[in-house]
Amino acid sequence: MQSVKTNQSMVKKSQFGMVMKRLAKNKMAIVGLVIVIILLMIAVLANVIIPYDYGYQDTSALLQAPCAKHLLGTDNLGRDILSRLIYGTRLSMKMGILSVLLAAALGTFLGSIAGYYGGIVDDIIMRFLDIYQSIPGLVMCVALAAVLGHGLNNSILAVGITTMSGYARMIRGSIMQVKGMEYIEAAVAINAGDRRIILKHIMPNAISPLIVQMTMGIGGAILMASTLSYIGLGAQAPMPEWGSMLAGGRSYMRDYGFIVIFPGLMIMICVLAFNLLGDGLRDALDPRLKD
Amino acid sequence: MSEILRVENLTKFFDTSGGKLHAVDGVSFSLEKGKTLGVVGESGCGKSTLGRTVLHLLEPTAGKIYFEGKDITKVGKKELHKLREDMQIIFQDPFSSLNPRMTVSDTIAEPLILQKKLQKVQIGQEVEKLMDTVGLADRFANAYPHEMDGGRRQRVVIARALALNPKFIVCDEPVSALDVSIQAQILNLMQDLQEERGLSYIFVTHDLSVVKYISHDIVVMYLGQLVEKAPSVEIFRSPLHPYTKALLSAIPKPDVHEKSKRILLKGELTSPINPKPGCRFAARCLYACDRCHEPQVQKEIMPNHFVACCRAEELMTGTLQDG
Amino acid sequence: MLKFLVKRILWLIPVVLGVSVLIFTIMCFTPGDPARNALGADASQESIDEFNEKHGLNESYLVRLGSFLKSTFVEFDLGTSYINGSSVSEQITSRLGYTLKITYIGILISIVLGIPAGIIAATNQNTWKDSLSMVVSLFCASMPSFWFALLLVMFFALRLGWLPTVGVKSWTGYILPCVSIGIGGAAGIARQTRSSMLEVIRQDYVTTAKAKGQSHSRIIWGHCLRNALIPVLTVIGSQMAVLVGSSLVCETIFSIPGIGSYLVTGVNQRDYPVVLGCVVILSLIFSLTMLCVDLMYAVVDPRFRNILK
Amino acid sequence: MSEKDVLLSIEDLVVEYSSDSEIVHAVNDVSLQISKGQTLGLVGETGAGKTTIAKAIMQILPDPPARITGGKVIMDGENLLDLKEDKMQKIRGNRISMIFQDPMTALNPTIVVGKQIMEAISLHEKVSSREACRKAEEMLEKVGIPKERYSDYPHQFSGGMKQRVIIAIALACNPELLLADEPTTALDVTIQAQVLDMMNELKQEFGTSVLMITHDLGIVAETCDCVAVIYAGEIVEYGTAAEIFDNPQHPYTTGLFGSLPNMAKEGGRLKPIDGMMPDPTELPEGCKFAPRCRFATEKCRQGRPELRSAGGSHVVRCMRTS
Repeated sequence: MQSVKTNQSMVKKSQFGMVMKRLAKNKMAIVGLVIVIILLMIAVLANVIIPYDYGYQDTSALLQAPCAKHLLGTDNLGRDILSRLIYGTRLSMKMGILSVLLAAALGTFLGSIAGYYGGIVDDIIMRFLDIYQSIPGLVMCVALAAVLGHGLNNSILAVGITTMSGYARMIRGSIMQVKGMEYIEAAVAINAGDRRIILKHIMPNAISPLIVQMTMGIGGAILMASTLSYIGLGAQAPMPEWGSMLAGGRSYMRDYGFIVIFPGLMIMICVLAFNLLGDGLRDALDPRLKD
Repeated sequence: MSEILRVENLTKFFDTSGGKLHAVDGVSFSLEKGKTLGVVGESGCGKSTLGRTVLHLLEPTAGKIYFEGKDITKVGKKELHKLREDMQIIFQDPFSSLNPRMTVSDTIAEPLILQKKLQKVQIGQEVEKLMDTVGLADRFANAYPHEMDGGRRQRVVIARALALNPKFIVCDEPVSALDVSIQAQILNLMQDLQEERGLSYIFVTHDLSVVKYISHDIVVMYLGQLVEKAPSVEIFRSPLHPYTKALLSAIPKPDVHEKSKRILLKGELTSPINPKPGCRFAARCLYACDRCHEPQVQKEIMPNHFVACCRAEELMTGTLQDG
Repeated sequence: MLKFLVKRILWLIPVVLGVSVLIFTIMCFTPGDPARNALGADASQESIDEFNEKHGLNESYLVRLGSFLKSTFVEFDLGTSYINGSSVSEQITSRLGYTLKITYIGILISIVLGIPAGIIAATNQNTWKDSLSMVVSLFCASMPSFWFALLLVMFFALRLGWLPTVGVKSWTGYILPCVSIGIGGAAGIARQTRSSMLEVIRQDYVTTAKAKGQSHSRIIWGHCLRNALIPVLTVIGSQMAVLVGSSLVCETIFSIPGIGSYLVTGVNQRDYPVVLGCVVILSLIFSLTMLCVDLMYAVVDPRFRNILK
Repeated sequence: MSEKDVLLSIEDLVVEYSSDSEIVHAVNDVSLQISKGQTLGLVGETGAGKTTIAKAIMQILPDPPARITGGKVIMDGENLLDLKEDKMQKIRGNRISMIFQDPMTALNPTIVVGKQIMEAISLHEKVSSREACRKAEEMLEKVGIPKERYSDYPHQFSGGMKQRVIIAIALACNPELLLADEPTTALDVTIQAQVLDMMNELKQEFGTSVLMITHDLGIVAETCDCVAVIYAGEIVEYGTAAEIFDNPQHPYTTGLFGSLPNMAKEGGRLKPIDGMMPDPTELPEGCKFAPRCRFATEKCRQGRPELRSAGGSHVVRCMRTS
């Protein structure tokens, strides 16, 4: 139980301020946050900071090992790997964030209906989710990609629709848990209507687990999207998507290892950063933790 | 004395996988204005369900509820809306009865905002006044629930219940989660509020010493059935129902010299799902006979002292004929 | 127990049916013309009509769904591929063995590595062992399995030459693929085992055991492990889904003739019956594994068993 | 109390919990003695350090946050705090055992009840497992549970029955001292009466001395021979039950009695202690109760009052001479 400092008064602290203060205590989360911010900046400023255009083919320097001119070397068509990685950050971030937003929107919609109204509606939706989730994630994603076709936007759609069920189940669970709380009964007792209860009482408390899952979800989405590109279903040839860069570099792996190492490393760092940030947020957003 | 609330044959069943759960089964009582009715019983006896059903937080399965003489059993949305301003509820667990994401002042202001009668500034003043009446220092206005201890949190819950200036409050075990010294402060606060505002309470608890102190009349419940109702002094001096006797004898008295002789019940609570007709205490009662298996009727053996036990008179007069 | 088994298997049927209907519906209602893909962009109109006729693509959705379900679940015939006309069911049955081997060895590796790592981390918390195993498992969890596979191939197969880079002629061919998909699973299981062990160590009954005079190690292995395994089973279930997915990619990397690679080629060629068949079979594999996980629940958690009695 | 029949004595025990930034002073220089066959009641409110003292005796305090920074726990002339872990394990459950507050979570849900009792027996007594099993069944009967339920799982028992199993586990090896940490708080009053009665019978039968930790003065009056009142980690008053109940000296003890609803005369108002429990990370100087005490003087706020005698074995830590 939080022991209250009896004397000083309580200044109005915004929720965001408190969460940030708690997050700052967790070193690993800060590392994650810093990397995420750097990645976002790279994604936004991609055009400005890349040394060469991602499609420019320097025919004089095919498959060149990392050197002064090309810091991370060039691929089989002489394109500068560093620039392609930087531009790839923009693609991956776009894919990750948009697909998570889509999944969260669909999931929240389905989950809140099932969670709030319960009864038969809840059963039907839950059975649908059971069936939906009995298809392994990547298998569903690949099937969707086949149907929707290749390309970046289609893989965003595919990943979004595939991961929707996790959010739906999570939102339904947290709504049901919050609905059982006595402060919801108290809200009904002071004449709060359904809309007010959902917006003011249920959502703010059901949101924090959603934020955590979305943060972790971005990492997962990037992983899935790059897998799609790797097997040739995501972004197509000229686009410097990390997955397709890996696929491209595979046949030159024997002698030019560096082509394969850096894109994979970028994916890992990106996913790692979001996982660290997600873990940190989970503890920071838990209202019962001491400040 | 004008009667603020009367309940006749109130029944509430829950459908469970195993069958029908008889949470509240044919309970009738009335409550005078400005008085406190204590509802006491062990866990699973349906006392919380009773409190919530009276307030329409749970829809009654059968029976009638009269509030200030008006039948409010079947009530439309608008009328219920108006009713909710006169009837409020206080919960047991200070942790889960406050929205962790709202500050104290927002929580207390919420009912006033919903009422849409006062402007923002007036609401602010009203909140300050309410915090003052429940003894909360102003510096807690911006505090979040997890930053306060149980006693202060319960004061916020009481302030929220008082915001709409209700006439009647159901208190569902309001002090059970608190320490003895804090409990005494809250009980005094509730008594002062009753005197100042003429509030009437239904006070639900499993703590017999608390119920004796605060209530004018007491209702004892067992597995959804009302077994005895009487003025609080009367019940403690001469309990008539065998269960009430056992319950009172089980309280450990803080008195070293007078070691109480205990009536020890045998066995455990029977299941409330699809119970057999008649008295549900028969399985554990020392005086059970076959007459106990018919439905029991609430009889007024002594003035204002009702008992639902066919052998109550015999017990009282000590003329026990066997079964 | 038997009642539970029967109930759980009966529940499997609507799930697999539901999966087939779901996938079939998605396949039907999407843009893109399978005929033009199969016969090439410049194919003549009649050949396209004749193709549609042959594969019954013109009938209404319900009729096609009915015939698909009948053929799949009654005659166990998953139809023929649009591209080379080969029977899908034969292909799948011949490839089933490879996929099963990879996924089950993979899940075995993740369990064998994951659970001990989690326990070691939990039992000596806040020591270097704990932070090391958690950092390693965090890295493995964030690493894309196909990249890890490439690194393994580059290092073990190309650089050191110990293992074959491609194909599964001998058992050695299975090592790299299974390790590459197993490690990711191990990371997830290790983190869950650690957190549920820490949760259990804080429980009251552990203090009761200590108050009995029980030794620390006997408490960990006797009391804690069994209770901590219950939530871990759920994670094994979800890791299995990830594993079946990543076996898809791993089969393309190591060109293992499993259902995964067959699905990928089917997807690339927009060969719908192949895609349909593969998805249904992979979901079946996954659901059967989940059935085993549920059985494990009943073995480990008596409360679960009690609900069934 | 002559030296010979003292079973266990705690001398100047100090226990602290260190959370990341603050130090919580849970137990401050507590000295207590428990004689053979005697039941000592330890009364105080939440956060007063009652459970910490019991866990310190048993050495089962969670080590990272909690630290015993001073004092001794003497049993048979030996300081338990100096014992190594394996020797302490021989004492736990055999010579000193403990029962906990919440029966719902105190039993391992995945092991049958009988086996959990048998485990305690076979740990300390060199008997065959069949013999241990028979003894476990006998213990079950003693606490009022039919021995046929030996192989039922904890979730098949009600709260009251679970607490009986826990008591069976604790008394399986006939310990000399039983530490009961609010054993019946989580139970209904009729079940509590049954459990308390059973504990009293077994106490007589085994001649076990008991440290009864509770916040309910009613239970203290019914089960305890001597009483120690604890506030903010300090013993503020100690004496026989009669001395404490008949003329409580310390303002906190009188305040506790004043807050009890069933002690209030008809229609009388409660006289609660105003203010809140002190913040354990910033304990006030001098007497810890001074901020909430009606009689507090400047002297109380400076020096820490000593335990002074108030007649017989009745001692009180208060400077105010009545």
